[in-house]
Amino acid sequence: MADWSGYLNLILQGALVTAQLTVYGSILALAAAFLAGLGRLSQWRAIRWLSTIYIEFFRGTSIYVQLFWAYFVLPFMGISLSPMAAGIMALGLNVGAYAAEVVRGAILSVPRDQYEATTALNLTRFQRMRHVILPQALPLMLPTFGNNAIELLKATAVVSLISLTDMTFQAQIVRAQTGNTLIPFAMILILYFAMALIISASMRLLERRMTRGLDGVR
Amino acid sequence: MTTPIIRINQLDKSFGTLKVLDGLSFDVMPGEKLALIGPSGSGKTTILRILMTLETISGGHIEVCGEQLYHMQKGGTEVPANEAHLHHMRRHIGMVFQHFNLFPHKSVLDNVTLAPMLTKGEPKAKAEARAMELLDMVGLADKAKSMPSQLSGGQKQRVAIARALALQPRIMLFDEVTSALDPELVEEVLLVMKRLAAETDMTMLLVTHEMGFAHEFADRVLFFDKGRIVEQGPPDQIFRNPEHERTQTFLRKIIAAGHRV
Amino acid sequence: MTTPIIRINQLDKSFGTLKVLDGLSFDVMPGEKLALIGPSGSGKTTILRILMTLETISGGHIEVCGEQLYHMQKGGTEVPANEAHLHHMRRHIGMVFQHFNLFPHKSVLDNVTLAPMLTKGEPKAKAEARAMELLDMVGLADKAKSMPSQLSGGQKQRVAIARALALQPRIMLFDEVTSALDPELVEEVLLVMKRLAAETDMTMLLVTHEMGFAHEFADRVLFFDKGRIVEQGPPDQIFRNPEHERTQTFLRKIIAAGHRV
Amino acid sequence: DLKEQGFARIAIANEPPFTAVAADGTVSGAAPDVAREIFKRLGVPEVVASISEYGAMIPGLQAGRHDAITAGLFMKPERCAAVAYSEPVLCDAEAFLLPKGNPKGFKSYADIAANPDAKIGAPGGGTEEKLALEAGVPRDRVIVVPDGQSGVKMLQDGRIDVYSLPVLSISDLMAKAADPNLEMVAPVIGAPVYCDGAAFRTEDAALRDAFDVELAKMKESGEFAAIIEPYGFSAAAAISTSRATLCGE
Amino acid sequence: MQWDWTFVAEIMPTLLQGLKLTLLITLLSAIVAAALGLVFAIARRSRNPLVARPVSFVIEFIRGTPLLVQLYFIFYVLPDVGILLPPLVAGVIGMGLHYATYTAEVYRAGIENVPKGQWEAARATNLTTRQTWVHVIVPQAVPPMIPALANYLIAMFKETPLLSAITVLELMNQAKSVANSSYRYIEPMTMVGVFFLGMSLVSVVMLRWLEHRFGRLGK
Ligand SMILES: Nc1ncnc2c1ncn2[C@@H]1O[C@H](COP(=O)(O)OP(=O)(O)OP(=O)(O)O)[C@@H](O)[C@H]1O
Ligand SMILES: Nc1ncnc2c1ncn2[C@@H]1O[C@H](COP(=O)(O)OP(=O)(O)OP(=O)(O)O)[C@@H](O)[C@H]1O
Ligand SMILES: [Mg+2]
Ligand SMILES: [Mg+2]
Repeated sequence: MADWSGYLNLILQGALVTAQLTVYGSILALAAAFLAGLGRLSQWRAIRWLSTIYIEFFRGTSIYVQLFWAYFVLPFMGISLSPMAAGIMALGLNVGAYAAEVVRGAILSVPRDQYEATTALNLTRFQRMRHVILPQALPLMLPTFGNNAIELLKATAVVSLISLTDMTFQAQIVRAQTGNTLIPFAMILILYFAMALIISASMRLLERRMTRGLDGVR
Repeated sequence: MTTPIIRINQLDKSFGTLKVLDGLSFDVMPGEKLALIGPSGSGKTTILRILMTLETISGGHIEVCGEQLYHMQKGGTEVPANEAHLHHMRRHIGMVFQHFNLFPHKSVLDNVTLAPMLTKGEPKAKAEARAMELLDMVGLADKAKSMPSQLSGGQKQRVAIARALALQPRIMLFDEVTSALDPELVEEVLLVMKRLAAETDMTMLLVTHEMGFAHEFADRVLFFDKGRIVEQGPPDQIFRNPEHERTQTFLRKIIAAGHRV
Repeated sequence: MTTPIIRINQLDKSFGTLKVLDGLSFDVMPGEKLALIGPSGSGKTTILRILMTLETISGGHIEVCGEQLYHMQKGGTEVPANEAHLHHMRRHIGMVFQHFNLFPHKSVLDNVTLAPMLTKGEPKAKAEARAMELLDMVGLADKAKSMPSQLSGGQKQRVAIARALALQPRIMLFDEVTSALDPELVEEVLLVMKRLAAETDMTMLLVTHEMGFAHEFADRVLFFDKGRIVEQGPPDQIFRNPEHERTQTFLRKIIAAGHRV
Repeated sequence: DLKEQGFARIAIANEPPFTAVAADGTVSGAAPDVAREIFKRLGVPEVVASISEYGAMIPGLQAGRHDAITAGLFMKPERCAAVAYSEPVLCDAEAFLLPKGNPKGFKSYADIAANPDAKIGAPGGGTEEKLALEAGVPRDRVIVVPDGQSGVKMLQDGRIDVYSLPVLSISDLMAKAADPNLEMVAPVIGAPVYCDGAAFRTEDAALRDAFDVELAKMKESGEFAAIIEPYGFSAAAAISTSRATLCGE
Repeated sequence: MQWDWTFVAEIMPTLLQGLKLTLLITLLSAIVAAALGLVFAIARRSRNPLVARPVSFVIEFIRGTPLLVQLYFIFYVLPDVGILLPPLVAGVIGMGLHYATYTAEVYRAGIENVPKGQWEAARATNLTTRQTWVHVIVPQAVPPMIPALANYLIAMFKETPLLSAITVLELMNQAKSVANSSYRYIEPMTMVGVFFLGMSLVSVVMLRWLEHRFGRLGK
């Protein structure tokens, strides 16, 4: 019979890769989201356009196609990324494009009243953003950011298609080596779910900390 | 004779095709307390918002403290004011809103000190000392550390007044500052405003539906309808002896609805 | 002697740890017009909502039209009412809300006919004929085809009254039905309610901050504070000669805020 | 430059016994073992194997993702044009995996084409897919199966009637499935015996030539047979043919 | 490697074939997701904890795990318990179920956006729970959410490539198959990207129209 402890260990190694992809991808996504989200609200048209093009391109094409491009086509342009880097880039930029809209939406949903109050108090645009709007918009973004991070986690399963040894890929190998389908797939389902729970729990924690004493904002 | 602190001259304002202010002209003297009354939609809020530069204007001129508000000189010709000019002019003006618009993520004290520290670069200690004085004046010194969500409506509105005063504007605008409050809480805000009116020589413009308060508070009452001034004069004249028919019906309805004038 | 149509006995209501109604007891006679007044947070709305079964109760008993409201008999013992029992009891009661709560996706006429058609299975023609009568009574027959969004606040509230009447309840509850209206629009709604009070023998419970109106409208006034009845009696007594100190301060503040009593 | 790098990146498939991944994650199997040994002799101490789909191997090689493919990617004239093959390494015939007793009597790809209800499963971009299509099986009856286990499962579930892979792959799958209701038909009639070779970028012909030299030495010394025969492959088959024949040069 | 236009022309019919299948699957999955999502949303609000709890858990579990793995499960594991679904059906069920957990959230937002006063008015006019849902809540909750729902339609379209794992020859799989037999990746993959981008540009126009027609999300 197959050496199950060894194979399960293999899946755990894959889980580590999945976790790495999720963490680094999320960091890239967060940076991209704030750049592009604030960019779309910029007073300079060129920046608005650039942000819009980035967002629409990455939301418009499938994460799938983006991965294949990053992995198979970019090398022809002289950019050869390691599978890990290609995976992080495609996942981060893809999810970042969605999260950019979250940033923009949260900023726009701070009531107009608050903008008017800052005008009446004669704050500059930058002061308004820094001291009044962002502190109120951030707690609004967090729940959706949590969802975005879970989306990213799930999308990492797709990188098995560019032969990055993540959890799903390892499960496929274990399946090929042992001939058993149920055990490896059930195991990774549980692992994915556990990771998703960790993400949403930490987001809730963060949200609670940020909105402390802020009940009744809306 | 002193010169007016606000001069409004042939002011037009349209929203799309809707003409909200129509060739409006009036002056306000330094220290004057003005009440703006009139039916819903007559443009009272719009005038205050224009003075606070929260809107743009469609035509006409406004002069505040001797300078154009929405225009400036550039190479000898008059051009629309840019953000820097508006920023410069807004020093003179403060506003209190119907829904308070406090910053919900900042404590009461921080609400009051934020603008002086950011716009005037006041050191924290000085801004806080002054804020405490103001909070004391509105009777809320003990709430300095509270968050706005922990206050009642009347308390929030008093904080909003303190916040606007912290910048020491020469002109204060009040837009229906009590109409979002429970009736029992109205009094505490009106008390603060009466004291303010009596103790300072600030110029004040007040929009209200509280006719009794307008009567006590104002030196002069302007009655608006459809973006124009229908009638103006001292409160006794407007409330006891309105000349114009529109003013008479308006006051009659308000009284029928249970308000004292 | 007739029996009360509503009997409230030792009613308790808490939200979490906050005790909102505290051993409250009072009866209402058929046809009686009752005004509930008192400071904000004293529990006036909560009573109406409990009578409308929009809340649950924490203790005590309520009897409406001779039957228990929140309890029923099952196998000889008293058990909490189930949804079917509540549905059965709600036939007797109608409520008009502060913010109208019209169904925005239905025309004025459909707002009024929806419940009779669904809950009583009335045929469309009959329900519409009756709805038109009611709309005529509130002066809005010409608006039957309008959508709620096309109406003014006063008109919306009158539709809401017609909608509640369409089910022909024996008891009507009104919760601050004018406080969300522009002062100019208050009168039209009060007029409708005065006619209603005069023309029908419906039992009415009214929560209001319009002391002048409460005075004219009510047979009896209950003054609430902190979930208890502090004082009750005919309007002349309560408004002109309040016994209790809490009532006196409350009325003084309301008057100071510019309201007529 | 591979020497400087210290390792060679090879593409392998997830298909025992061409490749095997042990429980501790180490890659073995006939193809990687041969490649590892030869690269060592060429002064490249290590190989880094990455598992890839068959269809993605040649594009990956061309995109510089791999330095060589050692995966049981059989030599065929079109492929020979796209990459530079070494001399043959692993040879195998084609086989069918089908239900016990071969109820529909499939012996060749043409038999499948002739039965209008029959569905054949094959790996995407693999030789078997091509053979089936060439034998006249319509596209919608050639099911692209992602991997061997999926193929066995689909056959067991009756989604396909026959699953085609090289003989050794099928026997490995059968051993793991341990399902008495399955049977292998091998070799498939009319299907040629194929051999793979290590595949290099066409620009890297020099590397390929060096690889060939070492491969020939190993074949002669018997070390070659010692590596591949435990996996079930025949060294004689590889030695008896040549690239020139297989590529139709 | 050079871009080859004649090759593009040659593979176009195959790719269009795949596109057709992709659109069909998207549409069918969308119908499943839209209907099932509403059921989820309402069931989750049920006052009966024996309904609400398990439904919540199922929703959370499906949302927290990758569609790819779920598809493997439906296609390769379910037959062991006697449920054998054709690839297309398995794909539609997998995608529909997965996205129903998203549309359930959208519906939930829509339902929560219906002011509390509407529930109370329905009670005050003595409507039953069912009548309240049918005549008052759903008609107000769903239309404002149509743009958000349409967004998921587009997302679904972009996730169809996953179905290659369960042998559905949709657009991406067709492109890979073309690439496999010709050893050219750039043209088919780029064309797939162009198709996706084209569809998403079309859908941006469609969304603008929907937003204009039904109002913005949550407003
Ligand atoms: N941003 C806007 N866009 C379009 N129309 C507007 C806008 N702001 C105000 N209006 C319209 O301008 C008119 C005047 O509004 P304004 O708020 O000044 O009236 P008001 O006198 O303050 O009334 P109220 O007593 O109800 O506050 C109204 O008809 C109003 O609908
Ligand atoms: N759903 C709820 N959850 C928690 N507390 C509540 C809830 N509804 C009401 N309360 C509290 O119950 C108390 C009584 O509220 P109620 O609305 O009955 O007062 P009211 O007399 O109608 O006041 P108002 O004049 O402001 O309408 C208040 O302190 C209120 O904060
Ligand atoms: Mg106004
Ligand atoms: Mg109330």
